[in-house]
Amino acid sequence: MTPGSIRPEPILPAAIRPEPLLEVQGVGKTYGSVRALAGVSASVGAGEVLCVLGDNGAGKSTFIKILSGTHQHSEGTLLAFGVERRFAHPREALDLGIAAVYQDLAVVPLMPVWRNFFLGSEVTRGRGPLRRLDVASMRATTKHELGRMGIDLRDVDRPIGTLSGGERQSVAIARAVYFGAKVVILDEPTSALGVKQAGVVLSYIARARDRGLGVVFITHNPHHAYPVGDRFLLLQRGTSMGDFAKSEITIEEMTALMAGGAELEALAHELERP
Amino acid sequence: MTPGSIRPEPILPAAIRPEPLLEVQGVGKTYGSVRALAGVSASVGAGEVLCVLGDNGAGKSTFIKILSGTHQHSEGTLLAFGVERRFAHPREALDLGIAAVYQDLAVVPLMPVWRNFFLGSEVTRGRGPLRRLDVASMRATTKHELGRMGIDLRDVDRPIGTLSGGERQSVAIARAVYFGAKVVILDEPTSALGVKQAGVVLSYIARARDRGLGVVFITHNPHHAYPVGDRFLLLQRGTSMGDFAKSEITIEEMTALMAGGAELEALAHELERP
Amino acid sequence: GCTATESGADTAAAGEKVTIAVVTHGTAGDSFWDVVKSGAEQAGTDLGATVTYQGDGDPVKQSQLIEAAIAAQPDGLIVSMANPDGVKSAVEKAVAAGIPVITINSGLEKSLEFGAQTHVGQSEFIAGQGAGEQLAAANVTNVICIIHEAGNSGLEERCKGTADTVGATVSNVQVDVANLADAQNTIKSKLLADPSIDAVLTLQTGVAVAASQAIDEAKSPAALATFDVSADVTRLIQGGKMLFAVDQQPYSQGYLPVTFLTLQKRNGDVVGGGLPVYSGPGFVTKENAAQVAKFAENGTR
Amino acid sequence: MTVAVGAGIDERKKRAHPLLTLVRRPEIGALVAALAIFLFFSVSTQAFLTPAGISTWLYSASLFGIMAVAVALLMIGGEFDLSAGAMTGTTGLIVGVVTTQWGLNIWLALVLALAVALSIGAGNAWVVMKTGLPSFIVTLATFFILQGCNLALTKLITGSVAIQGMGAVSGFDQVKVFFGSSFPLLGMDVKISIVWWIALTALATWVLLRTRPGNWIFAVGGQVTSSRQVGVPVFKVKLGLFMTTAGAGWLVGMLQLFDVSTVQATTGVGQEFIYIICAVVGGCLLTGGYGSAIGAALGALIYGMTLQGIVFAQWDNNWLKAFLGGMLLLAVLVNLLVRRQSGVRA
Amino acid sequence: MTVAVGAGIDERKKRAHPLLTLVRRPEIGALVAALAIFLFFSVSTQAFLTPAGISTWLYSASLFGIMAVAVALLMIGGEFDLSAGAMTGTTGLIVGVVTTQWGLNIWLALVLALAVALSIGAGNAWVVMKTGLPSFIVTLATFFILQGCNLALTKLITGSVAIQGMGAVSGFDQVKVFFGSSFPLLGMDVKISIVWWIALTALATWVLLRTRPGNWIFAVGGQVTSSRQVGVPVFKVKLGLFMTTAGAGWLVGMLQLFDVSTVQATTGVGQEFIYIICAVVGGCLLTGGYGSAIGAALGALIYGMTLQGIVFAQWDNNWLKAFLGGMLLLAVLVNLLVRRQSGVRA
Ligand SMILES: Nc1ncnc2c1ncn2[C@@H]1O[C@H](COP(=O)(O)OP(=O)(O)OP(=O)(O)O)[C@@H](O)[C@H]1O
Ligand SMILES: Nc1ncnc2c1ncn2[C@@H]1O[C@H](COP(=O)(O)OP(=O)(O)OP(=O)(O)O)[C@@H](O)[C@H]1O
Ligand SMILES: [Mg+2]
Ligand SMILES: [Mg+2]
Repeated sequence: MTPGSIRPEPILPAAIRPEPLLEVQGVGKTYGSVRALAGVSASVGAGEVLCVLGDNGAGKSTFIKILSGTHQHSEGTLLAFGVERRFAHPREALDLGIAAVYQDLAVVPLMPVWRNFFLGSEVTRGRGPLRRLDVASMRATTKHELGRMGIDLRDVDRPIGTLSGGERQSVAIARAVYFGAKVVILDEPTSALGVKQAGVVLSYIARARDRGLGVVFITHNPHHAYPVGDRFLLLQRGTSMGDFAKSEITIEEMTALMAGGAELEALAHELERP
Repeated sequence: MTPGSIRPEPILPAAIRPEPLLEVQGVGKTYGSVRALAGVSASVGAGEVLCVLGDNGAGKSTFIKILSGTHQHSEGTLLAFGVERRFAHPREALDLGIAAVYQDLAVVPLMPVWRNFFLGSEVTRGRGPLRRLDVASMRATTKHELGRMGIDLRDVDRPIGTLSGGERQSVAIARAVYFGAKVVILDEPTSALGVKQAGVVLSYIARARDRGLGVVFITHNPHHAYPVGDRFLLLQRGTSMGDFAKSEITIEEMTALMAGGAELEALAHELERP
Repeated sequence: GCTATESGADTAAAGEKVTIAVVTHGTAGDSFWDVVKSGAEQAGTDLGATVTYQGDGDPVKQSQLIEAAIAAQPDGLIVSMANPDGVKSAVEKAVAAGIPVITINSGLEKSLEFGAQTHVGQSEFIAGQGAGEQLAAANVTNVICIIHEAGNSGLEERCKGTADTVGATVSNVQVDVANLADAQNTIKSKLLADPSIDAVLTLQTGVAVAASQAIDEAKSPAALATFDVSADVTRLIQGGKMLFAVDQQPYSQGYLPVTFLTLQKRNGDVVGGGLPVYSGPGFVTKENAAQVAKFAENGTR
Repeated sequence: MTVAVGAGIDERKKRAHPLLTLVRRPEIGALVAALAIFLFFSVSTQAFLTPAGISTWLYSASLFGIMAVAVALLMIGGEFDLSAGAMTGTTGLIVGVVTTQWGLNIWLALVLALAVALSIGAGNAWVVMKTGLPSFIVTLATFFILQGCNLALTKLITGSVAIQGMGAVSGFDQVKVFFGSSFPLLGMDVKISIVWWIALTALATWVLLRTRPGNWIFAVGGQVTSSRQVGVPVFKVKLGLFMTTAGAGWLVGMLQLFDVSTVQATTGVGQEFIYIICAVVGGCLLTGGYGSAIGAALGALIYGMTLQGIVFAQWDNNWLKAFLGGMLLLAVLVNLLVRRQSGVRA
Repeated sequence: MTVAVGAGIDERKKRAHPLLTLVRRPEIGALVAALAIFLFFSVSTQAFLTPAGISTWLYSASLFGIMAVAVALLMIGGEFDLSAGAMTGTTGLIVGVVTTQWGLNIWLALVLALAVALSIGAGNAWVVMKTGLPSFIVTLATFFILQGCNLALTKLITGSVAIQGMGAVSGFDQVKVFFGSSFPLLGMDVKISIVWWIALTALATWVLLRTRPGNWIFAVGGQVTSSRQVGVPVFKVKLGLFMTTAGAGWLVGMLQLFDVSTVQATTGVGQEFIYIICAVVGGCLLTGGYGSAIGAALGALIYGMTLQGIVFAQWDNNWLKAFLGGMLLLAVLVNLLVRRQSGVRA
């Protein structure tokens, strides 16, 4: 099956774009009486970074929650590795190698940092009734992976709820990168991060891309999105405003699209002291 | 009492800087066995914007929680409007006209948006036993203030927990701006915001400053900090690296200080496709 | 009870439909009141009357149950009055509504005053006095009385009655009937703490079994006696592990008033003549245990 | 390509039927469940719908209801009070003991009992707030202590486990007008406690939805740190709630005392959970921050109707608890279904 | 001006005494409280520290403890089971009825009772997870239903409200070896239930701290959405927890049955809260996500020692509950103090 032949408006010839790992066609989602997303089509292939951009409340988080199996879409179809899917549980997505960082981070505040890092994918040793957690190795891995992000935790046994906002976000990112086998989905991963840590995350994304993973990346910062993105999906008020390749759009156009035009110029003046 | 004469190293002559509204001298804070902040001195005067910058876990949130009365400092002194203070409850700070936006937003998820907006400062009408909430006016105000920020809520009666991350943050900011009489403290207010909304927040800060309020503003984005800031307090690993006036520092220097030097250049190369 | 109605509804007086409501202060599952209930229901079956049974130890709730019963307009009402003041207005309401009332078990003193026709049973205090006399005959000096439901006035009365006649120190011990294993343990603790205890009086059959094992485990010489009878209790008596069991004959406290009220409805008989009908006291000892055992097996003693 | 902000009707929101908006309240599920149970017993039993029958179950519901409403406020505020049941006994016993044994004026006795109740409530609040221990465990300790004191002190002072001779106390009949009387209405014999119940439910609803303290109750139950940060006086709110519950305990204690003119040492023990059940059936969340007073009143109505309905239905009382459990499950399920249908969250 | 990452000892962390790190466990407070109560009764009463005395309170603690450990696991997983108490009665009654009335083989009867218990546990889990209703209310309904069925069915089948003649059933003595026997140790008469208790506590601790399911229990109790998002099988974990609790109910039911060789229809009613008390005294949070099995076992020890200690002290038993309440408050306060001192959070 060549999904390229089904997609309504192929933007690049199917030959050039890689086979999509994840693809949605006309998906939508309704929360009770609130229509959060409608008719969005997009795809991400191996070695591609799909940036999802849009205003607050545009439906970005809803979009990635559908991809990661947290919510089920109310309309449209979702194809994972070419097969139509309807994830009943995030576990199903994880088992296919799709890992996500959620905007609310999906951590358990009272649990130690290292237990949070490995939650759901614990490392064990021994067999049968003696199968037990390999605590030492999990602790060491956690400390190491966080160190690589420039986060030097005093104590990986502290409850994660006592970390600062950025530290907590770093744990969630390090975890997704560590476990994401084929697709990594990141919902505003850099929002609470310092300049250095944000840089590390961007380089992670680039490296994951280079290793042939598909990456879905949500951000409000065009300066973060443009350098790493290959394709840009623009959402507005729950609907898609288009899915652009990097070659089709400049950073200025993109910023203008995200912000709603000329208003930014006016702002620069306003910030000056009167 | 002229606090300028006590401050160990006055950066500008006391005559030029306005009287400080809030001032800390050598404050520190310890959580159990974790030392989060030590020996930090800084001040913010009327019509001034103090930007607090620093890495993740540097102690920025801890710093502003001391200013806003959420945590008590374990060492040093805090002066509010020239009087030494030790806030036992955020209410005391609020009563002095100090309003804050916390990094975790301080909202009650199950309560409607408008009730959250006015929580703690409800508008009432009628008298004696007939004194009751002025629901209509509070609803209208909430809708209007959010509209000014570019957030067009479908229904201010929805529980705030169902809003998107950025929408929720906007409510917290609009509230602080609406109620902040003398000092407004903002902890990473733009982290979850879209380009447009972030611009609106920056213009709010500029306008508050122009109205003669003191503003304390935390951000990881040098492009947000530099245009509006008057003074820049740099924290690192819980200690102060200095308190600079805008004239003493350029945006490049500041970015370099925040990020830890040359690493950023290397990053730009790394993000390129191999 | 419907068979009688079907066979000769038009002719026989016995076929006339009678409903009788029983409202006691016994909580559901209490072994004593369960036998009362069985007696009342058996009488209903035997006589072709419909008997409803409800119980609640709280006077407010018991009053509500009585009023609910009155709302259904029965032909007779049977009430136990552990706390006569508490059900006074409800009983008087029934009397005012023209419903014949018989009181059972406790409340003998106030029965006529409230307008009841007669009283069937034996007050807990008198039964306690009986137990006290029997224990006194065994020359005991230090008795513990095991209260299995804290604050239950009927149980308090039994202990009080015992203390009244036994001529020895009587101290109460609280246990929880819902946790017999722990009750056994508590009795054992008490026996260990005070080796001078030479008699244990339980007020319930399950607790009696537990107490007998506690005495064994504590290697105490204390004698055991209980209120109420069950198969296990008769076995203990026959085995010489228990002195006696006080038998208030609860079955008849349920059976008799239903019979009286049915007769009154069908035949106009007003039994008792304003005087109480005593249902006890009976004592089960080694001599008569064998006889009682077979009734106890049926749950009617 | 600018965004059309506020362009009339929002295309992102489905139109909701106006009626649907009206019924999107936490108590709607309880209302439907109550109606279902009412219909069930009205049809299946004869006495349920007679005036005498109605006044019986209304009275039963009213005593649960007064406490359930207070407990619901407390639960919305994020706390439990397990001493609420025993409190009804304590206040009744205080009045009984000081009037029958020590001859105190009955009005003074009432005030004394209220003062004791309020101090115990304040004590609960104080311990909970100062130590940060869960109220579940603190008030459980209070419950045990009250239960023990009720029994031991009553026995010590009166020599028995129940108050006798209350009806003979001078002034009893005056007080009974307020707490133990009844009046005829449409052929029913309406007990005064039903009036108290309705009045308190209305008051609690007004406070919750239309006053500042009401707003604060939702806030402290929903997120206590956030509430503190925006300046809600958390301690005062919780203090007020615990004292309200204790005060309601006093009221129910008086209503029971002056209805049956006696009170036992065990009065109220085990009732505390019934209040919580009523509140939860009425839509309160156990985790706090959500619920309604009307819902709790409806929960009590469901409980009262079921309890008496089973009696009217003349089912074997050994099964009582099983029926009660089944009804409870049914009521919460209906509640859930209705709320899901009407789009109420939580 | 680059940051010195990982430069040896971190200057931002105060040095902690190694012992302090060791004691920073949730159960440390309960341990100190248990020691305090142990010392108190050892000194103030004579029989408490005799071999016979020790075996009494150990036995008492063991029955509460087995359930408390299971309930603690469930509470850490964020749920309650109020039917746990009645379950001990149900299983005992099943074995009693089918052996004494229907002559079933006693071993078969045991298996049958276990199967019933596990299905009820699974049913609880299923309803809780499928409807999203709070487990507090679902298991309360189960509790009522069990309580009703225990009474009504026992009465229906045996004609009385207690099982008689259990000791005469063939095979009784064989089974008693496992559930009702005792053996001498250091002059004490140690009941077998104490062995069960210790073994189960050790097993539960191992599972909680050193296995994947243990990790998941903490996670589902701490934040259920987050757990689901990272792939924890929430349903299976909760199913397992409810079934564990039901299984523990069966075990305690058997231990009681084969100890006193009779069981009543009301057995276990009201005990469910004692288990929760023990778990909370032992450091479990009511809101889930935090606690320990050893802590719950210590909580049961505190409860057992207090219950029997009061008897040994020969205090007026009318005050029993008041003492119990006071001790409970004391225990949680000591617990709190110790944990604050040693820097344990929550
Ligand atoms: N659980 C929910 N119930 C009801 N409405 C919801 C829920 N979650 C999200 N919404 C609504 O759906 C819309 C899209 O939300 P979403 O979180 O996807 O936005 P977003 O693009 O991620 O915004 P942000 O940039 O602020 O994170 C918003 O208007 C939001 O209010
Ligand atoms: N309640 C707490 N208990 C223990 N440690 C804490 C607590 N809150 C914060 N810390 C620690 O104190 C340090 C400073 O935290 P703070 O939240 O002030 O950092 P921050 O500068 O705001 O970081 P970020 O930019 O990530 O928000 C961090 O290392 C954090 O782990
Ligand atoms: Mg989002
Ligand atoms: Mg911060």
